[in-house]
Amino acid sequence: MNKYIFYPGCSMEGSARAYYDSLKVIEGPLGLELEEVNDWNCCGATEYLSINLIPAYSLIARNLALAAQQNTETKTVMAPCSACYLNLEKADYYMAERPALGEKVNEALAAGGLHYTPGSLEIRHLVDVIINDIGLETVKAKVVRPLTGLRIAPYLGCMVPRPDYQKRWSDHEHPSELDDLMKALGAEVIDFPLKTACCGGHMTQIGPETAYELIRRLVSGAEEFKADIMVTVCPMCQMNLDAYQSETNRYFGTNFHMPIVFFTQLMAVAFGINPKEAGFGLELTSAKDALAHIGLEAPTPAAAPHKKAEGLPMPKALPKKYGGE
Amino acid sequence: MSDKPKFAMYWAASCGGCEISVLNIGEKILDVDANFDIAFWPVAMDAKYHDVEALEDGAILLTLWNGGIRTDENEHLAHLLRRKSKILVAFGSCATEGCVPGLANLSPVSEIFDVAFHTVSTDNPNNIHPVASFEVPEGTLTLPTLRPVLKTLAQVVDVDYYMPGCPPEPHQIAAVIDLVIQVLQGKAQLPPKGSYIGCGASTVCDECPRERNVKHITAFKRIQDVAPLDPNLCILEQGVPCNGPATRSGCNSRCPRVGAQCIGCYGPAEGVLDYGARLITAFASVVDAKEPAEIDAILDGIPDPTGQFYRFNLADSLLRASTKAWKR
Amino acid sequence: MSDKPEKPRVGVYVCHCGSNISGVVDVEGVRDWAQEHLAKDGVVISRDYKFMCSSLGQELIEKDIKELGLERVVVAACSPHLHEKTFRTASERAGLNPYLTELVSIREQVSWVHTDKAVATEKSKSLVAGTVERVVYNTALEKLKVPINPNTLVVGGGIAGIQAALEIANGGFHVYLVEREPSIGGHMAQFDKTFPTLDCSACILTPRMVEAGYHPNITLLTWSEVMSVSGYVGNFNVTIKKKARFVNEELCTGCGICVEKCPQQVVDEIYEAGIGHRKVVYTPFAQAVPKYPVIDAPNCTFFKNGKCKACEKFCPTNAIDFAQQDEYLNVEVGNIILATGYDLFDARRVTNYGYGRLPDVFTSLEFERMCNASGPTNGEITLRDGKTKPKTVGVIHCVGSRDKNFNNYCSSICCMQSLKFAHLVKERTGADVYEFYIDMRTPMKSYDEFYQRVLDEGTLFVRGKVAEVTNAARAEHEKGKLIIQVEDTLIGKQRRIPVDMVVLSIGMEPRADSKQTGQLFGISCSADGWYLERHPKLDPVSTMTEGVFIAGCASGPKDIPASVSQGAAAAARVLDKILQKEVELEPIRASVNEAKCSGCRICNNLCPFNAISFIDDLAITRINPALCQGCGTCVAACPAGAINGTGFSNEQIFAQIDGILTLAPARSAGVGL
Amino acid sequence: MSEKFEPVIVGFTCNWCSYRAADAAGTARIKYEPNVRLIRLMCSGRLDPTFVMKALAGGADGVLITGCHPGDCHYIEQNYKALRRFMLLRRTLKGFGVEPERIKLVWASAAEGMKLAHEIDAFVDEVRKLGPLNWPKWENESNPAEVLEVTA
Repeated sequence: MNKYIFYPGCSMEGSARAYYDSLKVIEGPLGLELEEVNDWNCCGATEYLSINLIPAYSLIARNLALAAQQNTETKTVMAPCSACYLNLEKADYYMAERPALGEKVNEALAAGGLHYTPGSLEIRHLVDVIINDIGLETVKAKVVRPLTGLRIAPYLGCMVPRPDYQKRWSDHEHPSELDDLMKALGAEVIDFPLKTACCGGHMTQIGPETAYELIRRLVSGAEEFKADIMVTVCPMCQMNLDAYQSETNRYFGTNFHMPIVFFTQLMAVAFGINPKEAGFGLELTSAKDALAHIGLEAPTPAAAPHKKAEGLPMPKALPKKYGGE
Repeated sequence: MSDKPKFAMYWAASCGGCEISVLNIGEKILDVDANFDIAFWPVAMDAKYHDVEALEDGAILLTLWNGGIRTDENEHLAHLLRRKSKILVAFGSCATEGCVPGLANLSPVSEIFDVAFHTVSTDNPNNIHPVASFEVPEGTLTLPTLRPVLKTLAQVVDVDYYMPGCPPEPHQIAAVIDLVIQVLQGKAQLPPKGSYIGCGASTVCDECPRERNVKHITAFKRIQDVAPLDPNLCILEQGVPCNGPATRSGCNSRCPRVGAQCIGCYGPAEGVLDYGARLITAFASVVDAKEPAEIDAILDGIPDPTGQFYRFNLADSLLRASTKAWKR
Repeated sequence: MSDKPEKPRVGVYVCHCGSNISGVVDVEGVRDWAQEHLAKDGVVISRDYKFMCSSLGQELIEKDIKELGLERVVVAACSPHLHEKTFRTASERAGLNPYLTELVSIREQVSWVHTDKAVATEKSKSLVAGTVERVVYNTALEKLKVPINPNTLVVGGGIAGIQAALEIANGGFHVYLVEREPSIGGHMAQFDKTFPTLDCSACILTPRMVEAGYHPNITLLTWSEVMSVSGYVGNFNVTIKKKARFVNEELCTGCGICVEKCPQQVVDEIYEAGIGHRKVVYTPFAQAVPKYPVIDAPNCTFFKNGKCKACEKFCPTNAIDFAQQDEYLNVEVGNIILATGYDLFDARRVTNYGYGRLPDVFTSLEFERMCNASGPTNGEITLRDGKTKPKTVGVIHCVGSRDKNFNNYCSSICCMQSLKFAHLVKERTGADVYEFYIDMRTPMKSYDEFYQRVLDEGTLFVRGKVAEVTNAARAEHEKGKLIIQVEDTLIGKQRRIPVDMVVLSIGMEPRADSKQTGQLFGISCSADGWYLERHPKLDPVSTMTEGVFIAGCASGPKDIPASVSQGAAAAARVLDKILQKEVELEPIRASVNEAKCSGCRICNNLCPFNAISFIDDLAITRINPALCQGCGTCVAACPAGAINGTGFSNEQIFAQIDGILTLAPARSAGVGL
Repeated sequence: MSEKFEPVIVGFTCNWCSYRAADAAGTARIKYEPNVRLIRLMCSGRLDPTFVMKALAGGADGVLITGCHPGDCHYIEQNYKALRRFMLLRRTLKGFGVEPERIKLVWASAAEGMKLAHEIDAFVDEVRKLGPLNWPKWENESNPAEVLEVTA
């Protein structure tokens, strides 16, 4: 069993309900044991740090202080949401990097009888935990309904691979972790060039036109490369592309229909769980016809004939750190 | 007064073992008696300092001085016997290089007194502390005082010959006495002034019966931890720090021959400036490791390098004493 | 300590070196101080002069030696590495053994590095005192003359190695030319055209290869590697491993039928840079020298599962020999030239340029192979599908060079190579060409004229470091294209330029195994990994190790003319050593006083040159003067003090330590009681 | 005594890398503390611990030993022996009450003039903080009693 201190973050119970439901149903098969940080609070998402550093870091560090004193056997905090993961990692990193900041934050925490020594916790994202601790072989073993025939555009977002303080990810612009995880489910994964491009973040609130352009690029990119569905690891990316896709269509006069769901939802379906329990139906841009490609009962389509490779051979890829194929 | 030449021995800062080793020459002591008139030998006969002062200068032909110079009394006697003797021989390791008494140069005199009189080594219920002079009804009593560092004989007076060894081997003493007797009978020449007599020109390995190969030291161990010690193989190669390679020959490799590592009592080889430095470089050169961490692990096998390399030669080394002894 | 021998007559000469020394050090003060205070150490005359290294300065010394009967000379001037030879030869002319003259560096180690005049003068005085006390113990020495073996070993069959081998062979001396690949030719054999002349690379290279291949004085050892080197200048002993070719060279005529009939094809990672294929039994290219093919055993069906043997069946002279074993040759040579060449930067490390992910991104070497008529596309410039002709091509400079994330240095040839590509694309496809550069570096003869010509042909130049090559289109016209995102610094705007094909001008890197090879030949590498020259400006082809020379890109990126001239230069250095018939070895040697040696054998494994040997029956150790390099490690190690060394004897160093400390500031002596 | 203690440091360099590094610092006119007086040996392997002890006993306050980086030695591997001797020497000197920081070993290649200059400055500073060593000049005292005051 892999045990972690679990920091859900506010969106898991709100706009990213599907992420939470699908995670809950795959915990068992993956052997994940999650113990929630008791009395955790909001992580400040992408806005608070840019408004006022000390209260923002204190807000985040409170969660770290609580987690550090929680007497579970593990010292690893796991956050499924990219913004929570990055904020927790930033707080831990900068409290050590700038001792003055660390002192002021601990002064604030002292008001609540709390203290956090930077470096005493390991902060990791759900994808990193699944790939490096649980391992792709275990994931493959658990797949009962391979997603063959489903073309996925893996969209990791910008906060997970950058700035990557602890150098955990294979590359800062074209990481392959999410691609390999989806391939492990049997799906066909396109080489999506914008996999770490920005989704607009909170620009949908402050400057919608910019956000619409960024969303258009992502959705049109996925469509151009004939993806059936996009998959992400971050509630903010999911919400921006899902909720604002109709707005973008209206703004540009296009009619994209590119569903975007959480990678855990596809893992659930691949593990044999019915789409409803995996949180499907909660998305705004319906993933119904995307699922039709792998209709639960639909016979798996005949395998495409193997094309004789001609043209010039591609150079061999660099060996990966974690053994993805 | 017989016309035989006078012979003297004096015992300064040492254990007296050299005096006993003179007796070890067996019947040869009779030759000494036959050829010499013992003028002054405090351990063997009752001659007083004023007897020596009464002699004119150079009256004693041969003086064998053993022991380092630690007190002002030793210093006084050294100058006195130098004046009174034709040939003054630094007899044994203490006189030649300070030997074990010289190891006291690692600590200040105050510490020596403390340990000697106020710790478990002495039963001193009323906590008496010795003083240089003390008034009693009969008059003033004085005791010799300690110099801050022990000096070898040659560091105080001019020395004619040196006989290393702790103690010098009886067969070497006998050989020297024979030589002096032959010189008296005009049958031999005295060696050049300042030379080392009663010893060899090479080092202990020259006389050691054990087989020697190329050295690859992967660990230093105490001899009792190497059980069983191979009787035929060089002791150093078995990881036991043997000072033989840097120690002057002459003792016929007495200790390694019987399975004990040489600890260096015959002192440095001919012309060597600092005995300990020779061992530092020799041992370090054959340690078989390249990474600092590995090297440290191997060197930890010699917990007290200063003691290991300067057990006998501290007072005659380049540095002679530790800063604790002389620096305030 | 035996007291000092009766004082020899010493002359001290303090140099002004123009104002280099006298600007900071009070030269007259040092001169007078030496006259007074060092008289007790034998100083009979102390002079100063503006330029001691000038002929007048040297004559001062020579006159004093003759007239005052000087027996030692101490010159306080610059570094011994500069003028020790000058002053020692001057003394020799006046009849004094050269090794009785010593140089004190009061320029590089005092005047140039300190500012406080008084302290610098005091330091100079103590350095002079140290050397004067030391020179008393110098002894007259004679150089050791050792015969030179006239054979030479050249490692690396690229253009630099071939040039060196030919120069020496034409000079009438024998050369062993060792090459790791099946054929000589190196990187140059892979290029199509060469800049700036657009000569066809094979046309100008092959004649040299053939000349080397059939030269009576050159033994060609291809498909071979040097395994070990021992000995010293004039007398190296080298072991070479000749890998099994599985082809009998006596019988093979080079007809190529075996290559034709071989059914197994693999990607050729080396010669075709991974963009073409070759058979399992192969010669790298048509003009290969020697012409004998090799069997790539790991990929050969016979070696894998015992079947096939097509090549053996069809060989007219049954030259195929599957049982052939590796051979080990031992050769004796006097000098070694390392012309081991370079590796190319791995473009996959720059993930944002997409090489390895985006099919139509090529490296410069892949592009060279495409342009080459004998290449995989027979000279046609196509995209990765091997068919479509590009309409727009982007060439990116400085990939992996001048970049603090990868290599700081400039690889010197990529600009010209990129211009050549632009010309070739224009000439063969008429496509539009964009060049993305930081600075256009075209320094050598008629290089810039070539740049002007490419400009005139309409190539479009964008000055800026490319940020990204992506296939994520943002607009209709970008779909299906590679978009180059770059800041055009001349117009101060971000630009997105859609192209069909991208060529990455990748930089040069030292060979991956350059450190190990360097240690094999006893030479060191710079921090980047290039071989270290003895002097970067004045001695670029020799190394710190006597008798080992370097040529070509092994010591750093350079173009073909520079590599060729370095090959010839290294050959010239070797020829002048061979013609001297013998080499003079510095007389700095160690020797064992056999009376004192107890045979403890502590020194026996301290000598990497095997100069120390144990004589069993006498149970003592001896040092072979010819093999001893004079490092002195055994002198310092001998526990009995039985080993001493000329030139750096214990007495000399002890005296120098005493002398150097004479002017230790007089602090309260001894004990602070 | 001048208000600022100026230590005297004897330096032993090898002829190939570290002496050339000192030359390189010279040609590049890099300024560094003048307290180190260099003695050139053929190799760091030539360094005999006796030299260090003689320098300390002769009035030096610190000893600097320089050599080529491991693997770069002109004589292949002799700097490893220098490293081992240095480590055993420092341990032995501790017994003499000599602070190990008074002896320093620095690897410098021929191109590292700047690095050697910085190492020298740092070392001079360190020795300056340790203060003078002031080893007694044993051999040239006229009368031992006068120099070493009698203590009870």
